[in-house]
Amino acid sequence: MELFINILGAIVTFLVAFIVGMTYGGLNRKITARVQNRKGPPFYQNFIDAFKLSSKETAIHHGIMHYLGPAFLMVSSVMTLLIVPVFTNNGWFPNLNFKGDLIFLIYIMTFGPLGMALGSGQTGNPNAAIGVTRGLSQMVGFEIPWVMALIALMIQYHTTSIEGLMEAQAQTGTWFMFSSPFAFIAAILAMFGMFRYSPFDIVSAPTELASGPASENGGKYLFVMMSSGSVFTFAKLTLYVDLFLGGAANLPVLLLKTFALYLIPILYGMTTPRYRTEQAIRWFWGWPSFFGLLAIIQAVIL
Amino acid sequence: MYNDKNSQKIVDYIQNWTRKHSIWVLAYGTGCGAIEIPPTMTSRYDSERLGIRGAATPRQADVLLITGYLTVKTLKRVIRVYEQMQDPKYVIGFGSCTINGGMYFDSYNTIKVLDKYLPVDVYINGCMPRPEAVIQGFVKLQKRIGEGRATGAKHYKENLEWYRANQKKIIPNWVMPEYNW
Amino acid sequence: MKELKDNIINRIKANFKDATEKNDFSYNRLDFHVNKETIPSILFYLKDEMGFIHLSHISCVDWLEEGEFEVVFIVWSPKDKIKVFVKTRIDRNNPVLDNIDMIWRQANTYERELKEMFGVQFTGLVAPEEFILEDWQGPPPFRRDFDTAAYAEKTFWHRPGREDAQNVRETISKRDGEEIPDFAKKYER
Amino acid sequence: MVGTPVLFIAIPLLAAFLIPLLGMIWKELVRIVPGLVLIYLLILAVNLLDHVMVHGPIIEIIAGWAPPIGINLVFSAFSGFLVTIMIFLGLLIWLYSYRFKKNVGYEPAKKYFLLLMMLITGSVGIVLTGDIFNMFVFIEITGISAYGLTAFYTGRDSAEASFKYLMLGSIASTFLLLAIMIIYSQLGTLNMADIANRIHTMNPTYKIISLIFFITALGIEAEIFPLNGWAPDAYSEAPGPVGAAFAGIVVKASVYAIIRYIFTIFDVDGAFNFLIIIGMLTLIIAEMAAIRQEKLKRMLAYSSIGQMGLVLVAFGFGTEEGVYAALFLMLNHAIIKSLLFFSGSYLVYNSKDKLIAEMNGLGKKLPITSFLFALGAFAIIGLPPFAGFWSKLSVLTAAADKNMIFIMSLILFVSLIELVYYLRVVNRLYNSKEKASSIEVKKPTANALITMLVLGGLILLIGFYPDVVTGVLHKASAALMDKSQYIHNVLSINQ
Amino acid sequence: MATLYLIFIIFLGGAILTYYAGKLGSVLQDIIFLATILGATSLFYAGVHINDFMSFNPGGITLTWGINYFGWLFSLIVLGLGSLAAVYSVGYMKGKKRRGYFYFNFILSIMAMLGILVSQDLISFFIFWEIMTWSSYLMVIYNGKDDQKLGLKYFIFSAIGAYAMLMAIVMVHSVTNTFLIGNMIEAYPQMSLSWQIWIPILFLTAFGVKAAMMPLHVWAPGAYSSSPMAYTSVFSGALSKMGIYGMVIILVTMISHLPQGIWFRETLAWLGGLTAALGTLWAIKQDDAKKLLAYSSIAQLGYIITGVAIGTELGLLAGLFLAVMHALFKGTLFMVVGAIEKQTGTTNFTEVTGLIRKMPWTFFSALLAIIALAGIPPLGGFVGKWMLYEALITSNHYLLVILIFFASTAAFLYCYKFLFGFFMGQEEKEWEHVKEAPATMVVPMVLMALFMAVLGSWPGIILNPINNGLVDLGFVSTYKHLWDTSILFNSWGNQVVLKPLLYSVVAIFVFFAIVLIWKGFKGTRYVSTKDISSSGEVPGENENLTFSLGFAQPFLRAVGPVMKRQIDRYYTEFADGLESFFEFLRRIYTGNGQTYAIYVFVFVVIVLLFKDVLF
Repeated sequence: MELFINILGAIVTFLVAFIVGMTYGGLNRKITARVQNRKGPPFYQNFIDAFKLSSKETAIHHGIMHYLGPAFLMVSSVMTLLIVPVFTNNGWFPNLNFKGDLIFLIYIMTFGPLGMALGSGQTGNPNAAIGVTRGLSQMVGFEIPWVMALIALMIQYHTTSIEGLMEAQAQTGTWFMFSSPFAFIAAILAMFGMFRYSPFDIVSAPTELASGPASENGGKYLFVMMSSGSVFTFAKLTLYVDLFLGGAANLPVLLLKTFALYLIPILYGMTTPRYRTEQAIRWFWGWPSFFGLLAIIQAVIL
Repeated sequence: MYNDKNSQKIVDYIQNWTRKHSIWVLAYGTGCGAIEIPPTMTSRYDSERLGIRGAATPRQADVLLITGYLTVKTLKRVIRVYEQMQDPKYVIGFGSCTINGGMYFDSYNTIKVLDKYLPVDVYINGCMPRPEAVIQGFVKLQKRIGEGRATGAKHYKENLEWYRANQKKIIPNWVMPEYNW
Repeated sequence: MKELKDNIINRIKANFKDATEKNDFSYNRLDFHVNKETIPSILFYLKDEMGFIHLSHISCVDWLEEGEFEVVFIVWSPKDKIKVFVKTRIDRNNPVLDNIDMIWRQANTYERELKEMFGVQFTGLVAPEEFILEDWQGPPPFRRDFDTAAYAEKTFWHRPGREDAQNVRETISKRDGEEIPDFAKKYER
Repeated sequence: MVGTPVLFIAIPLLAAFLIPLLGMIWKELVRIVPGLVLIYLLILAVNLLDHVMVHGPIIEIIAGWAPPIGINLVFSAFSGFLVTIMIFLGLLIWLYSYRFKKNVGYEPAKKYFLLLMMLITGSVGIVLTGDIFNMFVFIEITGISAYGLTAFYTGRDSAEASFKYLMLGSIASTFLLLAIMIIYSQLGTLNMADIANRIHTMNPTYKIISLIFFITALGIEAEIFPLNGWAPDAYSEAPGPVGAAFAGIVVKASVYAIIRYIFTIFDVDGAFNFLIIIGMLTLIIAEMAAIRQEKLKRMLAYSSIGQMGLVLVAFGFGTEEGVYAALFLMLNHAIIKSLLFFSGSYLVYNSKDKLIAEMNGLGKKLPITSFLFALGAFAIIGLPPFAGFWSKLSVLTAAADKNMIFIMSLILFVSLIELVYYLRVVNRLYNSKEKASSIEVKKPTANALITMLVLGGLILLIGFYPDVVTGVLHKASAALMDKSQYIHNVLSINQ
Repeated sequence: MATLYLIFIIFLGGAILTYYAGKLGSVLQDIIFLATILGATSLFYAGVHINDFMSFNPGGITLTWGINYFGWLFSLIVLGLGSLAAVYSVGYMKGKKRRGYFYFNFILSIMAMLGILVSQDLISFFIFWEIMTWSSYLMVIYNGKDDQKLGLKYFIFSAIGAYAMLMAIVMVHSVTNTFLIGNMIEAYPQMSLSWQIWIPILFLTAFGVKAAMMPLHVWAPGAYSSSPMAYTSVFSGALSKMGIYGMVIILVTMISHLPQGIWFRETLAWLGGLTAALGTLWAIKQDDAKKLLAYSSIAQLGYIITGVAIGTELGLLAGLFLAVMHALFKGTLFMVVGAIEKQTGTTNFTEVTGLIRKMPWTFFSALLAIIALAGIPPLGGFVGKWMLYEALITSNHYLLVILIFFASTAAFLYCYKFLFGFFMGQEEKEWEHVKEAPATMVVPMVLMALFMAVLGSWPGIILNPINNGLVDLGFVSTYKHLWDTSILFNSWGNQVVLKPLLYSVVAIFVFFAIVLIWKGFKGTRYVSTKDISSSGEVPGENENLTFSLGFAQPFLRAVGPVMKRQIDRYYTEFADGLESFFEFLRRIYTGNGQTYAIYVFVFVVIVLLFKDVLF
């Protein structure tokens, strides 16, 4: 029975994440349009796109890995969602969050992109492989400040589990955003790379690489990738909220906090032109890593 | 339930509605027409408000937008791109060159009538058509999609031999992979 | 500039007996007319000895009436800021010329274009594939005796409704009452 | 008892002089006789050694005069062990060069076997004798036959090498004679035991000067740096088996002489440290010189010099473990270096200019020879489970027991150099990228092959089961260390 | 206990028999080879009891043989991987030259490694160590070509290590007067401080060479890539672990008693971290699969060294678990490369592409091995990585953990390059004829791949023996009972419950795979890799659409300054300098007799002058 409830909770979480993620994507497009002095698409445009893609026919595939690539991607995002506690009191969605910890999370987050990369690789499209290597290179870049921030939190509160960190946050009463500001800054800067919005979108540069890893994926493949991306967005934002913004007790607060966080990379991206890969990597190893280092020093001192 | 006619209608309606409001355009920028696409997409005319956005590869695209004259050499590529697109797919001919050759009416290597070679759903005339006209063309296409009348691809599939004969007439050295989508 | 030009003219004429110069164009342009056998040596000389290290273009003019092609090599000296047109006439029925892409690699491109568009044969030209005209089976289309309208009529579909535009000059003259100039009448198709 | 030690000197000497005469009877006798003699001597040596192990040393008095007046031969566990090695090696060299005649003709072969027998006589005499002047005589015999053997190929280079050897050898004789004169003038005796008994009464200055002269003189023969200028040339110009004879017989005898002087006769403690110093110098310089050699035989010569340096270092520790290690090293050196010289001379034979660089791909043409060379190289580097490992281990153990960390690390560093140059050759042998060679392959003859296989087998045997020799070595080293017992044994013979 | 003798006799006899059986027939050779390895393996596990020792005295030295729990753990790697690689070798060597040579050295290597594990005294340890060295050296020069002197380099570095070890051994002997390892460990605390420091340094040098630790690793890329792949899987998988084996013994039994041991640990841990990072960077740069895997091995050994060096229980467990995992996945990967080399004749990424449909089983094992290598859940590699990170974090190595993290993230690049280079990308016409490798090669790979998958959720299978081994070494295990389950713990009390996670991953994957397959499976058909959206262009026969050259170039540009200079070059320059110095010294021997005579007199004069000092 408990298992059944768990599974049910997982499904509900997934649906919520899907809807919220899709909406955020639409809002992103809307906000971008408004910033560019356009009317922009409606906020539900992403839903339309997704359903259209799902109803598009798919007549060809390039082999088994290409076929299953999006499934790998989905595993990664759904697992991330399952491990991140959605609400602080755990009442609604009792997921798997007590079964994993941050290191597991970091690794499961890379599972999907790599599986997808194999799928793209099998298509034989050189653009796909080039995009993948760019993405992986960029990942090496942003993982450094991201891990630094996480480690700073871990060593300060002597736990590697997300729950443990959230409890510590609840006990101190201060959000880590304020008590560990450097870690927060480093993590946020790393998040720019994680979302691959504007300055770091060379991975799928549409005009240069023909959308990179996804260049051979249309129809249902793209639909699954898109949903996975939405779920992943939500999961990552929730993780940030849990770690730095004191978590959220109910859905409105969660939405508020996640959306506030979501605005940061979007707004940064709108004002910044695209970096080349090595520029992006060096950017991440510059100030973000410096803040990460400060965070670790702060954690060691405290 | 799937075979139920009414529900099929509803499904079709929803599908057509989403297709109508989400048009991903693969702009095949031949000739001078390509210059009209940026203003159509960007702030002033903002086609994205209608759900029209660019797609990078034929696999993801819904609409093949042919912006201007097509030489024989380019036609070969365009046919290839069109056949790589996934159903449902539409073609928009753009500018008078695609309609009757335009100013290239007596050119030795430019096709004059696009719809003999590809199933054009909507023509936008003008030399060049301004972005307003382009958007109107898109709206027209949306309307046809919504009504389920944009069946160019189906027509192409059904009359493949005729199209193929026309194509092969001017492309004697036909080395392309056979029809696939 | 004049001294420079004179110097060039003198040196060229001293070395190539068949070269005739023409020097009434813009201030930095010089024309030489040579026999077709002299082309590689004069270009080589210009490149190596005179500093004309840049090949701007190779062009061709179809002198239909005289039964000749005039092939024009345009070279440019960045040091002296002078461009030299080296012209030669070849028989229209047997348009053969020496290949010069060992002097300038980029000449290969121009020669391929001339080969496709005018049918000028360059001996020893290595061209891996068609350059612009894929699967072209008709006569070289830039020759003036090639009737492009007739070819298009024969090859492509035409949408009816633009018969009035069949001959632009006639239409214009009919509409505006202007007379067709003589040079245009001369080549009436 | 089967025989007496004097036979070791008498029989080969006799054989040496009889060889030309026998040759007149039947030409084949020239090469058969030495073999028979050596086989007999080997049986004798092994028997005597077996006897000595149990019953203590045999002292043989020559011409009826008892020591200290007369000349005596001492066949102790130590000297007997060395004699056995030498005879065994002599036998192998004979076997290896049995078909020599075929290549060089009758006359040279006759000379060769004659000189070889004399060489063995002299060397065995050096080891066995108990009298320093007698030792001088034997050293001269050895030297003269060695000069002859060096010049064997009668070319310009070999003559030059031989002349160098001769020159330094005569300097050595002079110094040796001087040293003997000093001793005799001071103590009035030439018997080793007697000298050892009375050496403490000698004037220290004279004592040390005579010791220095001894070391200089014998050092020339024992290839001590910087006295070993003759060695590389002589080794590389002499025939392959002669190189083995130098390394295995002559030098061993000379080292024996040095050790006898330092351990038994003189009571100078500083001499041990001096041994270590010059031994290390010899080792290091020789190995460094070896690494850049282009000719295989020269390389082997330098390697041989280095090994002797290591032997001296091991002796210089002055402890029983040190002596044990040194003896083990000498044994291994005799076996392994002979194998290297034997197989190496076939490799050289198959390369046009005797250069290492020309030996590419010989491993395929001469599989067994190359394999044995590689085996020898691995063994001399000290790789387990081959023979060389145990001696290297015992040297290092002896050094560690004396807390000589620096010496240990130097030895190991030098071993590394040794490894580099040996492996370069082995690598080349098995490198299939061969240059076009016009020389047709000369396969080793059956007797040479048997010789090399015996040596290879010995290397493996000692490597896998060192117990075959360790007992003898322990006895021998104990015999050397026990100075008073030696004196007592010799001097009490007339009672 | 005579079983051990029997095992070694089987090995030796088998080696020699196999060498000569080639003349009678290759099948017989294969049978003898397999019978030797498999027979000895089964005999070892059937007849040898743990902690049962025997002694004998050759050459007056007491030698003791027997196996303890720690050695038994490594025997799993050696014999397990050895047996599988032996089965693989039969397929790999089919139709190749010098099979006898290969089998002989293969058996000797396995024997030597087993010998190292059963040696309880330093002499037999050293002997087996050296047998292992030269048998692997002979494998490195198996091709008969050593133009770049890779074998020589390997041997010289091994010799440096071996001599360092020999020195340490005799130093120990001069204190204890025996060669027994147990006595050494007992006597260690009583030694003088300088010896307490020097002996571990010397030992760690020896083990560091075999474990390809940072400044001593330069032999590894060449040696790993030039020996036959069937052997390299053992070479990299098992033989390098002997270095780890020795290192753990030294670290646990010696350095933990040393007050200054913290410096050892830190230095080693950082060296391991640097090894991991730089090895990874160089691996990314390689275009040849063998070289890539060789550098990757170096990097992975770096993780292992870091894990065992930090010395907490979690660290040791992580290091040893990673060691087992490394044996598994690197063994598999080298086998994969061997299979590809066998089927296509090349291992260069720029030449071979698109083999996934030709060699599906090889791809399957490569995929699992790469996932394990990258440390991605739910395979076994993740367990090791997790424990390593947690160990580093809980033992306050904050910067080190970031270095390790950097290395393992950058490793994704070469992981992807490996899979993409061989199996993905364009299916070239040149490789149309390629078939799947024979069963003897595929079965070992797939078995190992599946075992890795099992270890991902039930790591207790390996963690328990590791714990037993550590207890046997005298390590105080604090939470032994917990390793029986599939839950990972760190010392802060955090945990990862593996089984539910595995089930979730599998369930989600299967669900979405079904969704993808069900939705429009009917209409979907396979199209070739030439049929891609290349701007409408139809790729011709000879058109190269393969992306394999300059892979990950942007990343390499970003880290460019680090990789400007290879450590090799320093060694080469040092050696060249040394040689020219020797060349200079060699001139002492001028070849002039007069000079030599002068030397003699100078010698006499000098000695006479300094006779009071010298004597």
